[in-house]
Amino acid sequence: MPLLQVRNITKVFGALIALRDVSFEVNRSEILGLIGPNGAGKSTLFNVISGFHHPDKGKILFKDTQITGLRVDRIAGMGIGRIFQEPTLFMQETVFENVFSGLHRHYREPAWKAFLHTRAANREEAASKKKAAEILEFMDLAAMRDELAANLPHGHQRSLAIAIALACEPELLLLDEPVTGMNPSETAVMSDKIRQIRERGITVLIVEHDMRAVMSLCDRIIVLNLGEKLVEGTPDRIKNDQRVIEAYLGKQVI
Amino acid sequence: MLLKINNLTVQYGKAEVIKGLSLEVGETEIITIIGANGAGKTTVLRAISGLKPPASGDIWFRGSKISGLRAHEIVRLGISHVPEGRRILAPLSVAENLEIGAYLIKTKRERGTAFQNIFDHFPVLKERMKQLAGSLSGGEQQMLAIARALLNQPRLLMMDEPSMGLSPLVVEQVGRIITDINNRGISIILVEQNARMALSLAGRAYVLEAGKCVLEGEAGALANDERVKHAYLGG
Amino acid sequence: MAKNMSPGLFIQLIVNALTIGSIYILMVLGLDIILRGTKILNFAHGQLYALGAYIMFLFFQTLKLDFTLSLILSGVALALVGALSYLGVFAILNRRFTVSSTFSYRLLLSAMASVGLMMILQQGTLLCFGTQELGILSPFPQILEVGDTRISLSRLVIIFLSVAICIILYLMMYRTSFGKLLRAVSYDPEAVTLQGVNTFWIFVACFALGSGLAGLAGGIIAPLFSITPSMGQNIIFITFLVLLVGGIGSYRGTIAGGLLIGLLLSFGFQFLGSAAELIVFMLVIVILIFRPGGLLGEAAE
Amino acid sequence: MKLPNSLKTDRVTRYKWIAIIIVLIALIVLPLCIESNYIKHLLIMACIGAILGMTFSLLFSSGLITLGAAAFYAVGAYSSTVLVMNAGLSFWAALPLTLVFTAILALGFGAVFVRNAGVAFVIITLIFAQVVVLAAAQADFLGGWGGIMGIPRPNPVGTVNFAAKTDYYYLILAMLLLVVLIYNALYSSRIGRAWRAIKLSPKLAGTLGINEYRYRLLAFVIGSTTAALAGCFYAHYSQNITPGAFGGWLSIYVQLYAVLGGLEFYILGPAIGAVVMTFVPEYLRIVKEWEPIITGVILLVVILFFPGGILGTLKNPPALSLNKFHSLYNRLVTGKKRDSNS
Repeated sequence: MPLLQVRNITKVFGALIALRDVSFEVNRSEILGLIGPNGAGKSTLFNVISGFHHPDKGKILFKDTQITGLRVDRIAGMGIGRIFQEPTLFMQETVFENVFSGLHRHYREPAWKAFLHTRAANREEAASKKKAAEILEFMDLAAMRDELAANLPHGHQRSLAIAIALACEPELLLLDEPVTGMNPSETAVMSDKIRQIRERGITVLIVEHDMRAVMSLCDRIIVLNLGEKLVEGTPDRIKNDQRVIEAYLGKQVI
Repeated sequence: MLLKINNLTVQYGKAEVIKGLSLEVGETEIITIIGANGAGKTTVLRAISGLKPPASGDIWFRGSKISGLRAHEIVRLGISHVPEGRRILAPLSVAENLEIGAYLIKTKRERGTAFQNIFDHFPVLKERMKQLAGSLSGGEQQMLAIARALLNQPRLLMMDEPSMGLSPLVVEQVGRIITDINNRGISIILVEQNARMALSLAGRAYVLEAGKCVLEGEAGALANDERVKHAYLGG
Repeated sequence: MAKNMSPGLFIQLIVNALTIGSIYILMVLGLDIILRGTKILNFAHGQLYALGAYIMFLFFQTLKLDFTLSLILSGVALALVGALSYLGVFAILNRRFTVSSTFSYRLLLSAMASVGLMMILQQGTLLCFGTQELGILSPFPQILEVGDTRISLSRLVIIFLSVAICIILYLMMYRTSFGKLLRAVSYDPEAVTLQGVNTFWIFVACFALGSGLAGLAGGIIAPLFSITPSMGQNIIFITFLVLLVGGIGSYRGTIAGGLLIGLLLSFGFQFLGSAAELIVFMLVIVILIFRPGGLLGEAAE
Repeated sequence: MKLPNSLKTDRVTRYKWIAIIIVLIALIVLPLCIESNYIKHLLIMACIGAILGMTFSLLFSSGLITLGAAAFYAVGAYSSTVLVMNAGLSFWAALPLTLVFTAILALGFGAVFVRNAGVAFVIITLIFAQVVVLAAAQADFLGGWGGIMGIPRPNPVGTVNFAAKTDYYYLILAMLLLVVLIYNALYSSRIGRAWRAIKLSPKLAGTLGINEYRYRLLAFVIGSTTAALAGCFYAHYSQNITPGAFGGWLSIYVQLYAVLGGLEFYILGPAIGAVVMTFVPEYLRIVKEWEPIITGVILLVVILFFPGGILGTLKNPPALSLNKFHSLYNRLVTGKKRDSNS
């Protein structure tokens, strides 16, 4: 059974058809890449999956439960974490506080016990602090735990965004351009991290422009162009597909 | 040299988005800046047009320094910017969009000539004058954005991703328009994701990676460069 | 409810509703122009209205100027006050905000700044003109009698003037290049800057226009109601109410909202006495339960 | 006590505890050193102001800006008065009943109000405060505009009979401390962190599974109930209440406390702001007519030049130079380019 099933999704903004009848499946523990030129509808698709947009047609099933039309926080609560393309962090908080706030889904004790600071709640709180520290360690951010998020360099902001998403304990992680804007060595480190995330049993769906990274990272790739699914297949197949090359480099003009 | 950028650095907060970029545009030349998303292409254009003041480095246009001037002053000197996502004024009519584009043309007669000129190149806009700009198709919106920028009577036109979200047929049309504009003696900086289109139109190209220029040269040579192909399709 | 309502009374109430409704509309149009153009919720707007009435008093009653001239002067004077307050307060405040300032933070600080401005204006007005109620002798004291209907001419003049101002405003917004720039700036200031327009002065003009409208509203109403320093506070509540009912950012909504609240208050005062205001307020809350964005508004930000 | 979340309380230094204990002792001893009943009255009003200011900050901590703090303050005052005078309950029985009643009311209205964030919420709360005042004025059994006179003092507890201002002072101080304790517990728990997450980025908070609507509603209910606590005290302290006492710009003054003290200091900020705003105007008495103007100017100066408020400015003193201001203004008005740009 696939983890996520996207079935015939169509999304229209005014006169623009952002997604037209897009269907695909995400299997457990794979890294699936979603590529396509600007304006192809990749970010819209992410927004539809995570509940920021509701599709005009079609449905999405997560673990065989329909999630189309649910609120963002409900979808997140079911185990779909995501990072955004633009840096979206709690900018005025420290790195540690960012991840700590992200652990919202981790708590089992009811909120009123947390308010009363009962012993069980305190124990849970201490455990979650430990967990936040562990996630920071994993994402190589432990050294800057007391730095404000706003003051981090770009690469570390990306790592922090992923760390926050991991705090949410997702089964499926949507990464919107995790390595874009990074230099090759940073990209290599981040790619490695994403592989390690997969080894933790988390399924990863990536939108990315850096082709080298996508090709080496993904098990399968789906190419979108102008809101439609163009091809789906292994990196090798995609690389040599004439339609993909055309969509990317454009047809020869003049 | 029409435009010359020396050692430009741009910061958002503490993050350096452009790191020591130098760039030149000659008279009646098309240059293109290509690179992945987030490489800083848009930021370069925003720095030139004054929307994002640079942290250091300077920008010279026709022999005078323009870095530090404000955006509306830079437009008046002859640099027009078609921003990313077109940014047409959706709740206003096409005619009103054009009128605002023609803000700098003071006399009525000149305005008439300028409008006539625009309609010659974009006949579709004349048909749509009364319509709200937001109701135009993607291609028509792009035409409107370009027309509006041309009404500023620029010496240098900067276009940010004109092919974004357009179907191949319309992209070709936009390509023809770009050459056409250039033939009238206007220099162009083209920022594109669609590398092949950009390289086929431009004379020279700069490849940007993480805010730095990693490659520059003749567009024709770059188009056949293995490194460029790699940057776009991996491998 | 209409057990003792004669046709005469009915017409009178309608005229009253149109009178106050048209004043509300002028107020909300001014507030909305400022809110949309500069993203500032201006609490001092009601105080500008009061100041407009006082300046009308000064020009018309004390200096014995012509009625129309005094009215225009009070509009111009308030436009000036508005422009100065933008230059002196909000322009400086805007520079404080950075890319990472949250929306609620910006909104709060600019609203708070306008509250400070309001306090200064209110007490300043009081110090200049005193606490006693002032009144202007209406230049149109005639009463029209049609059958058993008695309508005061000055109310009709108020309606006429408000409609005229609305029409002029409409023509200005849709026919002149200045109005087009204003609308464009409300939508996307950066895109307008790129056409060579110094948007800073458009913001100033926005504030001046909105404030001028408040001044005109105050000037128009001055011959009908007594002028007190607290009149600004009373009207700002209703102005906000109309803005909410009509929906933020909708001209048609503003006009519908103004007329609706005018009608409700006019008939309400006649038949329910002083409970009318309360009922109207409650009604608005009920409307908001079903239409969170207002009657005709796009969803609020 | 900046953003007391549990991360920080880990690091609360010994100095901080010493400071807190000293302040506490000072607050307890204070009325014994003061003769003047008037100053005691001001102290009591400052405590009420501090509580109200804290309710504003509570809502602001979740990104909501309320101008309706006075509404539930009034609801608390009136319902407690009715329960004591008409139903014959003792003050101590009426108090919890009032809080429960207000909480239910706040839940009902909040469910509607909280749906509108941003500008609309600001206006709705402002209007709601006005509705409450009008409703009180319209209801005959609440005494109309004339209000209710002769509200009894709280019933004596042991030897404390509330004949003296000092007794009232200790009561409101106890209430204030209770509020501080509760709010501190909230801010330092995951509830406070969720509020802060919503305020800093509703979008990101959503993807972390935080239900924005529910948490904001919770903040609204807690804030409103706290305001009712202060109202309950106020009714039995001033012994007469009129709708006018809750109308006008009271809510805006409450907001002013929080801004003046420092918006980022959810507990200490409103307290400092309330003390300053209660006492400073009193010492400006010589120019009574000018008082609102001076208050307005103070407000503008704080907002324009010290946006961190008193506490924020003390914490990070700004490098204020007239030169900087001058060049900024030149740039704004004359459009001259910055000279320092090279």
